[in-house]
Amino acid sequence: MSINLLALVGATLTIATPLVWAGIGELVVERSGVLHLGIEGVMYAGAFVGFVAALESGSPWVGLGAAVVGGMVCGALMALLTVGLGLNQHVSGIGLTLLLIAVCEFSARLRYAGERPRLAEKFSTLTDANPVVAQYGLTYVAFLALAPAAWWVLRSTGAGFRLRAVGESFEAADVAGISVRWTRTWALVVGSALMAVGGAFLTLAVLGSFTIDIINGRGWVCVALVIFARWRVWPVVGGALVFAATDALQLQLAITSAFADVPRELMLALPYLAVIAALAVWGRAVCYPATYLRPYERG
Amino acid sequence: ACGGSTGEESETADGDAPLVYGVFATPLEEPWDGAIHAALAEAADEGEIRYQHVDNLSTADAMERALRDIAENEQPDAIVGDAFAAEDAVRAVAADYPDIVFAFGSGGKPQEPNFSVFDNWLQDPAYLAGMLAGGLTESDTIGVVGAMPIPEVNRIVNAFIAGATETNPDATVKVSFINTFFDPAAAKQAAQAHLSAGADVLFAERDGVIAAAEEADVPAIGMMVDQEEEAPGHVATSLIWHMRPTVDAVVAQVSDGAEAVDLGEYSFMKVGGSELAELNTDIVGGIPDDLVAAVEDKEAQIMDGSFVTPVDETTPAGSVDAGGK
Amino acid sequence: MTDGTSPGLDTPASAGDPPYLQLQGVTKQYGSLVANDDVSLSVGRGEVVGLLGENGAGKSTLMKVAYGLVRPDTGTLSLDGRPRTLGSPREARAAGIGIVTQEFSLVETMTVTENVALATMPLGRVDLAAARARVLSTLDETGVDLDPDAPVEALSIGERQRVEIVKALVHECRILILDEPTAVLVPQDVEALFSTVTRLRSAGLGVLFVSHKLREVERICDRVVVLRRGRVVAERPIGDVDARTLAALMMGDAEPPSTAAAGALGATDEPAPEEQPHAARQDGPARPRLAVADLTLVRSGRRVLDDVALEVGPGEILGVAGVSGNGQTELLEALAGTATPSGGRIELDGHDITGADVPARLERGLGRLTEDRRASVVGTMTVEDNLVLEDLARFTRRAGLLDRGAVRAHAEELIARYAIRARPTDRVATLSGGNMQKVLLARALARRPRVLLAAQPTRGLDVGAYAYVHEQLLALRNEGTGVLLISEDLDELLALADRLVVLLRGRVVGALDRADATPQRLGLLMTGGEAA
Amino acid sequence: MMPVRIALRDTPPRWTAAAAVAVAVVLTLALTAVPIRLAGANPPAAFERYLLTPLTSGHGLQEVLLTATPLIFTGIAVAIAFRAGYWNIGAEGQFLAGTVGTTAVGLWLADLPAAIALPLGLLAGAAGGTAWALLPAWLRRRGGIDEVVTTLLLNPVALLVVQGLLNGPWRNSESGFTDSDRVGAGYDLGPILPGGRVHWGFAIALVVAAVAWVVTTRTATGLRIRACGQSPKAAAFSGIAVDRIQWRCALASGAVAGLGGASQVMGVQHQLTATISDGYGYTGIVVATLGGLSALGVVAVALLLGDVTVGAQNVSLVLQVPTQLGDVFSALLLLLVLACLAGRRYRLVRRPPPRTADGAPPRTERRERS
Ligand SMILES: Nc1ncnc2c1ncn2[C@@H]1O[C@H](COP(=O)(O)OP(=O)(O)OP(=O)(O)O)[C@@H](O)[C@H]1O
Ligand SMILES: Nc1ncnc2c1ncn2[C@@H]1O[C@H](COP(=O)(O)OP(=O)(O)OP(=O)(O)O)[C@@H](O)[C@H]1O
Ligand SMILES: [Mg+2]
Ligand SMILES: [Mg+2]
Repeated sequence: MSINLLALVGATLTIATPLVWAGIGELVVERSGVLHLGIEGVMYAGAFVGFVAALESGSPWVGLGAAVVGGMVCGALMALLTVGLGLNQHVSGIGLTLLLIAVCEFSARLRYAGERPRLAEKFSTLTDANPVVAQYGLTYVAFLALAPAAWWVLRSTGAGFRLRAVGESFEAADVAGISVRWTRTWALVVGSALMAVGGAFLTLAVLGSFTIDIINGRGWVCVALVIFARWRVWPVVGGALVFAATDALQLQLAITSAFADVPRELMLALPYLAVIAALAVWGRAVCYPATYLRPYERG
Repeated sequence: ACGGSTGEESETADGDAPLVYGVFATPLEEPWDGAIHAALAEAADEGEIRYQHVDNLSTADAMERALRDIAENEQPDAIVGDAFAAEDAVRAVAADYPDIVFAFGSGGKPQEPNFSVFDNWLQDPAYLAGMLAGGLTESDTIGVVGAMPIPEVNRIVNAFIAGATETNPDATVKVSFINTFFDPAAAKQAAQAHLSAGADVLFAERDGVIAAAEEADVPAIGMMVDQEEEAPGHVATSLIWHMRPTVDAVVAQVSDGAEAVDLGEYSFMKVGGSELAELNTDIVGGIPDDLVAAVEDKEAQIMDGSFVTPVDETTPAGSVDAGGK
Repeated sequence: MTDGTSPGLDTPASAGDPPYLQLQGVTKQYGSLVANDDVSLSVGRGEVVGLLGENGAGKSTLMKVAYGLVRPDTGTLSLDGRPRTLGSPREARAAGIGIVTQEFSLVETMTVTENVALATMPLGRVDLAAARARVLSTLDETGVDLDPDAPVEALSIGERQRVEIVKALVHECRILILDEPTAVLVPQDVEALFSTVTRLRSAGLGVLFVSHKLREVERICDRVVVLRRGRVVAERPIGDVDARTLAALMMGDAEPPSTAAAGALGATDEPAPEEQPHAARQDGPARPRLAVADLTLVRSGRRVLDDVALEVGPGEILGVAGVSGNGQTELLEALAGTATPSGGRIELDGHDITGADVPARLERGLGRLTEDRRASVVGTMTVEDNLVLEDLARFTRRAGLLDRGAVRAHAEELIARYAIRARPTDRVATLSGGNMQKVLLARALARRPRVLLAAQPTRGLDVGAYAYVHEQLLALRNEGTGVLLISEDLDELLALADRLVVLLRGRVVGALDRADATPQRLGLLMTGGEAA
Repeated sequence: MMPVRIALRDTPPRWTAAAAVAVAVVLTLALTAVPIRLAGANPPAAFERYLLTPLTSGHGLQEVLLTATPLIFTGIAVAIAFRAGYWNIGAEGQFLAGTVGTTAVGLWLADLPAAIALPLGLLAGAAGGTAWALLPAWLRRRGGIDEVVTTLLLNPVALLVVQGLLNGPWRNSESGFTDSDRVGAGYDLGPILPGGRVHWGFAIALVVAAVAWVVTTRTATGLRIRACGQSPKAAAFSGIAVDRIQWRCALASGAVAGLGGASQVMGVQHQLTATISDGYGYTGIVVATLGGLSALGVVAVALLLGDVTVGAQNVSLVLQVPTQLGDVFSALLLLLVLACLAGRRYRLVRRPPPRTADGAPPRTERRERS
């Protein structure tokens, strides 16, 4: 049988959506010189908090709001660790991920012991015209609003310049009267909110239910995408699309008799290999933000 | 699964009821262990047993540690769990504690003197579900999303295919695996791939598929527990695993002394180890009466043993032209 | 604490109105080290106050306190007589204070314009066109030459310093802090800066000027304050001080600076007598120690080195003059072995080392002192480890084990011999640049190099260190080592070099003997005004 | 205005490390009391089991060492790479590759005698880890391709390789389940104490740690490695071949992680399973950084985590609280230890009576920030 192209594109957009939200969130944070390995946990928290709120209130919108707030709280926590206390960013991030996932699963266990509740009402696709445009609102926002906005803010607003200044040189930011601590804190808060939305997209739009392991490594993929994209918005989006496209393709190939005996795992590995290959082809000499991984201390 | 509550219930339970430990490799949220846990918890609520459990022992050393800890310090009468991915460790511990009844989900053989094995033999309901799906599809294409091609899943999927073939020789059954027990988002994407490839009936061996069916407004078949309420308009029925008969067999062993037997058939339909949930005829497009009749007829044959579902544990190809095979 | 006068009393500024800026009892400790100890200092309207002191005396720290970059442990700051809290640079800017910090504070990935505009950007949309216009106007007011659209990472050190100055001048301010602004500037730029400062001063600007160059201080300051070990040890109107006494004050009990230093510092005008430039070269024309033939280096399409040819004989110091950014850095890298030339030939004692890697060059007896100290030492490692880094083989026993004892002994010996103010176990990052430079010097000289590359060896060093480095270089020369001295400090070149060449846009545009080299001629050559 | 202020210490005295950990533990207990109550258990009982029970019984102690073993391997692996300034986030994948290597020989040459099998199995593991580290290291050295992305993305790929093998050629011949057959008995790393659970892999881990310690602290190579990690520019200037050193450390890192995989197969699992790595590679990053990239630190942190892991399992088993509570506990402990260790750099000092010339109150207090 032949591949259904429309469906392929449609699936690609859906799969890419959480990556775009969270990826841009990670980008914002990393531009300020902080590596946010808490992303996996923040997405997880967003998915869970959003779900619980939506379940209790009966409205996915409330869920989305809760996810955003939850994300901001997680961001503030990460800021406390890496900005306030100046702790090692690798450990803080991984530690935060472990903590958030553990707390969410613990609460899930206490709340929904055993049974798997579903949302009475979840976000639905805006139209059903054809698979390409039959997307969730959050997908449209991600590609048509979030990405351009992020690009514009970073490129041509003072906020963007301050973010980059802090990411590139403490001294320069300091002398220019830009508060390194506040800038990084805000970057973490805003970025984490975006990550949380990325996670909530899965529970509030795609599934309408929550199961453990729901993020399943998507956060790590975003970290890779951001570095792969060299901290620029459009390449992040592009990378997310490449990743999602290979994933969607893999799903279709898996059920076409022609590919029946290609090892499934090979196809499942395609998205990762695709990103690595892309990086290998035109990913020379990544230069990190100069203050990457460095805590800020003032005399 | 219920945090400390289970523990407290067990204390309230009858003092000399046997103490049974549930020891699980995956979190209880995973349906397979979830089903075992549910049956044990139920037995505990009825005062049949006192029940304690620990889950998420993903590595062999964690599993062995827990088992030895329990066997050493808690004097249990029986330990029930799943030995997949830790066969060696579990069997070693069982050998060291011959007086304790060990009953484990396992692909291996029983081990003298006290290690019995069980498994979820759902081929019967799977066959019936296949018949149903075969009858429901109009595009002659059925989509199946499974976790990974392990024997327990394979024989279910193969029985399902066989059933579909019976009611619809021209049906094509497409199978995809997401290679993880969780990640419903991926399962949903896989299901949508099926839909885009023309499938109009889905078999949800994993979470996430029903959501896709709901959106695409096609019927779906659930798994492990009755998932009808998840999408009343779309879940035609579900394969249900009842561990209770197995648990009762274990309790019997506790009183009559440990044995090394294959408890597999306690999961068979005719002993009530598994069933097909009541057909939900008010799904989209409904279910034609003759199809309902056919399924119920076959069900009866299985119960009286006049029909035995073939067991085939080979990995199903990604796309099976039922008619062709 | 200060000898006699309490600060600010007899200064013109405070005659009528209170001083613009007044620091009182400022104390700042870093761990056990007291960087500033109860320092008081004031600047008045239209007044230029010079701040002098050895490396690590506490000048930069004090300046950072005044700008809110460093929070003192105790002390008060008042503006126009009113006590103020300067919690942050933002408030300092608001209060009309501008600064040129000693270490660059630039965002390398941004353009000159963006760097200059950074401090005044709104959160919302920024109008870069307007910012660019402002930069351009400031540029021609101050006669500084810069491309407003160039990314800073593409600029040379000298050019970056210009950016810093423009950054400080582009915004209106009443008090300007200049921390060693001239350390990396060529004479033309220094002139431009001074005339601007003089102009603004007459318009009422108050200036705090930190420098190690007494001649400059004498030129534009009204009053000098001398710091030693974090305390104010003297405060005098410029009228009644001379270079020697200042130097003595700065170094405290230390012996007064040699005439070489004093000469270089312009305290005396004739070149110091006891140097015999050609002393070591009586015995005819020997084979050159270092011979460079049509050396070419291409970077991103530009020929940053263009057929450079040089020869350095034994016992000779060859000076390389030039406005920064004309290939000095690249020349150094090519010779040091950290950049591979696109063409040409480098010979050391007749051995071709063009393709040799760094260790091989070190083996042949090449020593290096680079302009970028912080990229030549591992700041987070100890002094003793840095001292053996180039020479690890010598300190390795069998099984690759490091002979810690020998390393320590080596460090202690060098620390003693080169009067480095540090312990073997101090992290190099915590040393002042002066001592850092001594560490590098010690490391380079410890291997008795046959050829020494010295780039900006005294940049930002205080009188003592300055003189010390010069003495070392001369001594080395007299022992027969060939020295290639790359410097933007004409006084230094004229004081040390036997012969001079001038680099302009990567080519050697002039070679002259020290006898007929004058600042004027050099200046012309460096700016392309004259072909030699 | 407070009479004391916070000041930086020059170098924190050694004993403070222990104190910091103690403080962190206390804070963790305080913070986890609530969730423990929520789970229907009583906190003191839980705390005792989290931290003390494992250490008080001989066999509990063994479990701690057993649990710490893979973490020592991955921790050392990560530390080696990080020290050289090569950000290897791929210990997880390299660990898995190691298990694959060992299982391969363990299945194909199942009947070898222990004398040959043991070294061969370990070697195969190290080789597997090295092989998995090869591509990122090579891309980095040849093309300056960032290793963080490549190593990170190869982790899921490694897991897929394992699953592919288990679904395909190595599917269990008896049960048909997706875990391999048992490796040859010759490959078993026996218990150190007869009847005990700690296998010789632990001893090997200690040896590896000791070697790493000697190399980094006592040899010229160690000095070069540190120089590369802390200032590549300066290192290159001093004639150190930064690329080559980082390349070698990258491969060594992979080898050690792979060795960890080998030890886990030969000492614990005796077969390959899809869940053989409980995120050891990622935890290794934590262990290494928390341990200050020093071999001794790595061992110490690995043991601490081992203790908490064993304790957590014990808690959920005996007090019937969800296992995730243990994860909450260890994650919190992790972050708090990190914070307290960082806090050692500060100390409180009494502020000297402020001097003010004109009696104006000193304005410094409100500027204090730690
Ligand atoms: N961030 C810091 N951490 C620790 N110590 C510091 C720090 N900054 C300055 N110091 C100490 O304060 C002393 C004074 O430093 P400062 O920069 O004021 O010296 P300086 O007078 O500017 O020297 P130079 O002439 O080299 O610029 C230094 O010797 C240094 O030891
Ligand atoms: N991270 C640090 N830790 C400790 N001290 C530091 C640190 N950074 C700078 N310093 C101190 O700050 C002082 C000024 O630092 P700086 O780099 O300005 O020295 P410098 O100006 O290069 O010295 P010089 O005037 O000789 O060039 C130095 O004396 C140094 O001791
Ligand atoms: Mg200074
Ligand atoms: Mg200086």
